[in-house]
Amino acid sequence: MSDPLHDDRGNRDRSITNPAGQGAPLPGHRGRARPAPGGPFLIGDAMTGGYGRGADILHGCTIAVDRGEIAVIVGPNGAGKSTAMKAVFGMLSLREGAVRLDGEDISALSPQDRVKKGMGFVPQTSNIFTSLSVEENLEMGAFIRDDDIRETMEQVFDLFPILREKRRQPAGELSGGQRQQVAVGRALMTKPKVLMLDEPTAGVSPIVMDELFDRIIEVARSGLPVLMVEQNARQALEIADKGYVLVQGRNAHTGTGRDLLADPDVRRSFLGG
Amino acid sequence: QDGEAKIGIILGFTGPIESLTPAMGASAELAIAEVNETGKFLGGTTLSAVQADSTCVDSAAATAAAERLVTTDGVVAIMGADCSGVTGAILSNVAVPNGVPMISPSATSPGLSNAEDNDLFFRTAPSDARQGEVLASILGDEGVSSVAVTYTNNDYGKGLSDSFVAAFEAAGGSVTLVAPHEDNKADYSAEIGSLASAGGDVLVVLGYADSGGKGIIQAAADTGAFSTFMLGDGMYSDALLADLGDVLEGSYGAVPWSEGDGATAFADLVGEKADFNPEGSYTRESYDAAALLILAMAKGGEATSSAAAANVMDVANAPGEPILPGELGRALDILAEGGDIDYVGATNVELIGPGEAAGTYRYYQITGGAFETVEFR
Amino acid sequence: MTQSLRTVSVFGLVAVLILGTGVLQSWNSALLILNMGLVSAIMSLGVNLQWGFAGLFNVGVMGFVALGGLSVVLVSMPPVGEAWAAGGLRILAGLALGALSVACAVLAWTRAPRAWRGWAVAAILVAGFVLYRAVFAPGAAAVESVNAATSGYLGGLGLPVVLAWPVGGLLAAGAAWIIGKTALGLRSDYLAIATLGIAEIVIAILKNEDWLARGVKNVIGLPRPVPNEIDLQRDPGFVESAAGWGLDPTTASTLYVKAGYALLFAAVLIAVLVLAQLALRSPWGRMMRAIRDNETAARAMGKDVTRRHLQVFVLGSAICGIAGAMMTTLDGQLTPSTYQPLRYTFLIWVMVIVGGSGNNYGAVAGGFIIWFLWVQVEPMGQALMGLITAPMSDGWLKAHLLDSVQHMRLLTMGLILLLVLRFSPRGLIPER
Amino acid sequence: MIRVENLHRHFGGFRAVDGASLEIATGSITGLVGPNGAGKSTLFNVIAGALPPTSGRVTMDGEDITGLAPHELFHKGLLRTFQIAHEFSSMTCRENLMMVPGAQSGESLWSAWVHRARIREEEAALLKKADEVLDFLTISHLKDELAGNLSGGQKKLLELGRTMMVDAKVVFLDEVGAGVNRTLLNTIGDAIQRLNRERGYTFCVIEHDMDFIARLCDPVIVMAEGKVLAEGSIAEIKSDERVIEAYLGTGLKNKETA
Amino acid sequence: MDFLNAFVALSNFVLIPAIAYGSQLALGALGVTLVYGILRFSNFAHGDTMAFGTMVAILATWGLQAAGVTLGPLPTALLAIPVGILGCAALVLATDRLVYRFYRAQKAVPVILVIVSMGVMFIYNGITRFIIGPDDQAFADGARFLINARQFREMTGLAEPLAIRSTQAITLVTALIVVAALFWFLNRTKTGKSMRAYSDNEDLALLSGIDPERVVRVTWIIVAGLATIAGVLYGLDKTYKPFTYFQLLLPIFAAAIVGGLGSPLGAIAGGFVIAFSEVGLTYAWKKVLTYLLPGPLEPDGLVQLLATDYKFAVSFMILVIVLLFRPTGLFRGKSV
Ligand SMILES: Nc1ncnc2c1ncn2[C@@H]1O[C@H](COP(=O)(O)OP(=O)(O)OP(=O)(O)O)[C@@H](O)[C@H]1O
Ligand SMILES: Nc1ncnc2c1ncn2[C@@H]1O[C@H](COP(=O)(O)OP(=O)(O)OP(=O)(O)O)[C@@H](O)[C@H]1O
Ligand SMILES: CC(C)C[C@H](N)C(=O)O
Ligand SMILES: [Mg+2]
Ligand SMILES: [Mg+2]
Repeated sequence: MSDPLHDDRGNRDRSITNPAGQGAPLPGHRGRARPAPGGPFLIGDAMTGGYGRGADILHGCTIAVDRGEIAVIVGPNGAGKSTAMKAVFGMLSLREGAVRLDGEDISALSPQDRVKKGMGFVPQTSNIFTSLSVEENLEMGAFIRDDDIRETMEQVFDLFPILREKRRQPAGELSGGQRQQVAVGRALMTKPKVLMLDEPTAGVSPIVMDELFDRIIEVARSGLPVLMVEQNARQALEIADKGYVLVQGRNAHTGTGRDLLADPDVRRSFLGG
Repeated sequence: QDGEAKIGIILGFTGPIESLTPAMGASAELAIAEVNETGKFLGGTTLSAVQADSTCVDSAAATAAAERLVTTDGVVAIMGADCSGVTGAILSNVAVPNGVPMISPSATSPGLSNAEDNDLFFRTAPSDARQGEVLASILGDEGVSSVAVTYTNNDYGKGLSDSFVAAFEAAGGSVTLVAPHEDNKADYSAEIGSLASAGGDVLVVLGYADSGGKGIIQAAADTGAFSTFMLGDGMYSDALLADLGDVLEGSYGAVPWSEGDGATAFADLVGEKADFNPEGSYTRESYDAAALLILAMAKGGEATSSAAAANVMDVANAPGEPILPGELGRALDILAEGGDIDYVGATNVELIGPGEAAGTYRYYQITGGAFETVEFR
Repeated sequence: MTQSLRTVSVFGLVAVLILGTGVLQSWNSALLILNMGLVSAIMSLGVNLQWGFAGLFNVGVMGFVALGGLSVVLVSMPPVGEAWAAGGLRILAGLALGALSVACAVLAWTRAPRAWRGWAVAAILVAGFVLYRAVFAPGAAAVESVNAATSGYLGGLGLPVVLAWPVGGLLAAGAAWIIGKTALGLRSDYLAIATLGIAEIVIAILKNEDWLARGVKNVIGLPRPVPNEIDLQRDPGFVESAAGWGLDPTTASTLYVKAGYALLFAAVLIAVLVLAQLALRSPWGRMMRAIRDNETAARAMGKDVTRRHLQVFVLGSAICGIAGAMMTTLDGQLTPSTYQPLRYTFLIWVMVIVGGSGNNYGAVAGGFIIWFLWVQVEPMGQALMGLITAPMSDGWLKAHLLDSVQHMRLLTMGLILLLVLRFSPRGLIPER
Repeated sequence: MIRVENLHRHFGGFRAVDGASLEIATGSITGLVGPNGAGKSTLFNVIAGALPPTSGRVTMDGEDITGLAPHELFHKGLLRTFQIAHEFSSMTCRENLMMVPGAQSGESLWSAWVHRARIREEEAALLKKADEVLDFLTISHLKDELAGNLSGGQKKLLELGRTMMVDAKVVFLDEVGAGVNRTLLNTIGDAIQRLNRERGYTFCVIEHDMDFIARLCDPVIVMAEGKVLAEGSIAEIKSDERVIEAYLGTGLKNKETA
Repeated sequence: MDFLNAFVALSNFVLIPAIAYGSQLALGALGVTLVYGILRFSNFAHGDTMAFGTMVAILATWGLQAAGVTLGPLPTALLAIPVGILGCAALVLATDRLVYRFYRAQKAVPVILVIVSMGVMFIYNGITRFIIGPDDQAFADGARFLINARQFREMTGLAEPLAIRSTQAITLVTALIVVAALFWFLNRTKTGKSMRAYSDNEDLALLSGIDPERVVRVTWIIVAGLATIAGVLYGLDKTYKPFTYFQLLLPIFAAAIVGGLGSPLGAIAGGFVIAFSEVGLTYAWKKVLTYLLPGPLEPDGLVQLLATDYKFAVSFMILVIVLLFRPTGLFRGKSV
């Protein structure tokens, strides 16, 4: 990385730190999907679990999204929103509960296999390949696709025009908001069956945020379910078909977006009044 | 008197001369096996060898290994070490404090002549101080007056080159450049470039046959920088001839050697009992080193360090009955009867001064892909 | 297992290893391992200071250790009067000239106008070099030709050898300061190769500057801080008290001498360890960990990262220098060609990592254990091979394997290393 | 007062900051907004000494501070947070805070060895302060957790907490709000105001959340394409056509009604 | 004529050897740089990997020679390279499975992997010596020279000789082809890009559906290929001896780093920088100047910038200087 400020870590020690892949080791599950018909399109059902051997972060938390829907998760910092997303994606092992996708129980699948099942995910942090160019980032998004990806890429570029301009630049040299756009673009490239976004609008300017929400609505209406975590909660709940408020790893409130927006309790405690 | 006595063999089985040492070790064991076969050593005491790794370069590890030999395995004498650096370390840290004698087959650095050794250190190889003179005189005979010199950058190479250059210049020759080379490196183009540019009729190579020295000759010959080479003792090796083909045709050199019976007897002995090259570097010296230790103990009448240390000079030198390789049984008989022997061995052992081989050298020329003796000096 | 229990059991293991050697092999071997273990532990403390505390990837340990070794010669060997007369002053003058021209060059670089400072510096350096060679070379040649086979160098100051230890530290610190000033700005892997290179340069100087310490011809017979075994064996009082212990004079004297070294070394190790431990536990240690963790953030939080790096680099190197001097004292000789990166840099690194980097106790334990293995794998390897070949029928393969038994040494070392790291990947006593 | 004069910072041929001139008045809470890639963070980095400028000048109370190293600026009272959290991930939250203050005598090795008692006292005071800050940020239950294990928003909080450990003059906040829960963000806004009023901190805040900016900042500076596009009170900015076009967009109206 | 002689002398003793040595280093450095770039650690076992691959190739060569297969003027060993690569790939893949994979799953910091690779180095070291012994092994055949010194003198009538070994030419050509292929592979193919993505951010690569284990396997296979090719060419040109291969490690690392770790182009450039500085800076210009300058000006000294004593030091000095002015190497390495 040429510029330490845009690096995820300031440490110049490339040979000793492993800036990308640190943290708890991923669980090594290798199982198969089992049929489990019925229920919503994607559901993380009564999930309980935590990182490595640490204490549980999630306590019987349930999140679900159906075809054509947008589900939004909100909650205070550290509530376990990102953890819940990662659990759905298989990046930590659940002690209890199950994840079902499209009539199959996929709790035992590894994250790669879930990608192959059609799940697309944008993590909250380190969500781009900093040393690859913008274009290559998008290509990597489409890694599992074998068809022509140029058209999708054009769509992404139309959505985020700045990326077209900077397509040859290493993504690590972009500004914070631009990186966020790359990350979302990357996920869109997958042509997933379900899209999971962890705070896609963090750090993007209002104008881009509006477009992003528009686009998310559009995507969802075309039948692709979207599950997202948001701190710009009011805007997000407004477009949400379903809303979850998580507190300390538990479902605190659940309802349609409008319901939650209207709930004064929720407004005061989680949406900033 | 039944019993057991152990002799330590400490050589660089790993490290930069790992390809020389197996034969040296085997050669020393050959002497021990020969004695055991006769069953005549101190009325039936069996000898056994304990090997240890000197690493050739790591004096701390070598010291530890020697320490183990002496204090754990309880060896009464040490045959070794090989490289001069570790030899010095073992001598002052282990041998002298514990009063254990050591005979090195190959540590040739002149500096060891003056080491404080409490009369415990001997070597069956001559000091390089002498070899330098021999090499210089050979060049005089060949009528060469200008040479370039390259040596392996260790105490052996440096010491030899110092003494050679001094002797050669004293005899009126001129040395265009003295360039060291490191062993086992990937590339010697730089050295060759400089040596070639400096010029000289002959390139004097004071290195190791299966290491830097070979690389240097190969590169010098390939580029056409030199066509005649003079080789120091470390370069004497059949493998070198085999590998380099006719490149060495017409080159010459010197190697510690002994005329006649000893060497032949040793070669026969090896041919009969073992399978290593009897003409390899320092294999003869190794046999002799081990044999001397055994004979010295026999002479002293007990398998102890002090007996060995006290009698090495005695059994090695005249007067007495000359003993060749393969005749150790006879020697033991003589000693048992209280007689006197003069161990000749494979290298015509004659220990002088502080206990090192006087050294005769074989001046050879390479003709028809073989070492042809010109004369001994 | 709690951290402290772990620490205790690892050190228990160290004790068992050393005592076991004493019981099963000999106390001499055990003490020798202990002594080198102490020295190794100090070296690995030095590296741990740089790496574990500050994240500096110093792969030039060998160079600092060698400088420590050099200091022993410079401090303790008697001066060679003849050599000084032959060219000592010339050499000093030459060196002074060299230093002067470098200083001028640096001055010119900072003072002269940008446009032509490059040329000015180059001119100063070239002129300085020519002058230096002209003064220096004849002096060196004269010194080296004084009795080349046995001396050929200037000798040292003839002071007590223990003085060489702090001097070794200073020498290493000085070198580290120069290196740090130029190279510490590099990213770690590049810093690594730069230090590796500088270490090679130090060794090259030691090998080739014969006037300094005889180069590859080695200086042997260095003075010792403890009595000589032979003298002890001749001392009737000692022989008597040895008999009182039921020991023969030789064994008693060798044990006595080694124990003397062990005490001296242990004193140094404990001093270094205590200081390092105090430092690590203090706000200074916290700051260093922060710097190691994230330099950019540490800078923004007002920490002068460059200065701190330099400080740690110099300190760690000085410790390696002290250990180097101690080791050369123990060896009793300076042999420049034994300085090889595998043994003096990478083995130390193995000690730090296996012990547990960032943890002083870990580094010390690693020093002992790895040194023990380095020495003891040889018989272990032989035993292992014996085990493998025992059930085989005699034949070509068995003979071949038995012939290759020497290669078991490194192989066993590798195997053990992998096993240790496999079962405790963060080191035996991890940082936290 | 911080004054930036005709500042340039180029990456290769790209002009990330392209002749920006602006002033941050002492005692103000100045907002800095602008589209993604406008050069805001780059501007911050140049002012805070993390990047050298290509050309231009930065002064603080009349003193030229262009190109000073970050740690020197820190000691002059200029602090900053990072857009992408730069926590010390292998240290606990407490330690993350305790390492901040600059004048710790225990940071000199000599005192660490010799003046043990004094250090113990200082440490106790620091610990108390750190715990207060953690309390304030609502993450006191995490005080012994490794900072690397915090959630995205918690890291941002910690980042802010560090600036509260010392008496700063000027604090640069790069998107503290991104990823922080809005209720908590309000609390943070209050804290900023309090620090501003009670302790006289000057703030410069980059933020994309216009509500937050509106509540806190006066004046607001808008950057675009490396230059200052507009400057004024929040009301002026919101009605500025150029700003709407480049940055706010027309979706703004909807959001306000929500 | 004198000018020609000067040029020939320079080529013979500086240009040609440095180019050949440079390409040998470069081929080695490519392997190191690839492991560094993708698996993120400095692989100390690379020298011994080369030694192992070469050993397999040598055994195969002997087999071929015994069966009477030759390549005419080219060395038979070239035919044996694929066998060597297979053997070497099997070894490194097994190692990865048994050793490295565990640390990857643990997300161990790279320095642990560096130390682990030292352990692996010791083991390879032992294995190779067990099988083929510590000695020199000759396995070269075919024509040794494209032009040898004598022929050249006879052909041109110049006083100075010029020799080009066939292995030198083969090495250079191979190095160029290999680096081009590698460059193309990493930057243009999907697998190559996925390898770079993996090296950049493992977790995210996983989320994109890239199979990390496959990336790792492909990397090791390429590394085995590079190591074997480099080792065989080096052995053909110089000689095969396991210890020398270990010693090659240092200059190889230096080359990889001067060029910029992780950059294939850098590895090539680094190899040449190291080689040229070793050979060029210590070259004695006396001969060349004697040809070029008129009689009275002829130098009587050697006109050597630095004595060959300091050859290794010189290459490291160059390295340090390069790093001071270009702190991340010539080609600004990072990931590939
Ligand atoms: N890798 C990890 N190891 C251990 N604990 C973790 C890890 N990551 C997060 N945690 C802990 O889990 C809890 C929930 O974290 P999570 O990231 O899910 O929060 P979040 O709801 O996404 O918050 P935010 O809005 O701030 O992103 C936090 O208390 C955090 O400290
Ligand atoms: N190291 C670099 N190399 C090349 N271009 C860079 C580099 N750093 C930043 N840029 C470019 O400079 C421009 C300004 O970036 P900056 O981070 O200052 O934007 P910003 O205003 O903070 O945006 P955001 O609101 O998205 O954080 C961007 O277009 C970015 O691509
Ligand atoms: C075994 C030999 C190569 C040793 C050499 N003669 C030396 O003194 O170091
Ligand atoms: Mg989160
Ligand atoms: Mg920004």
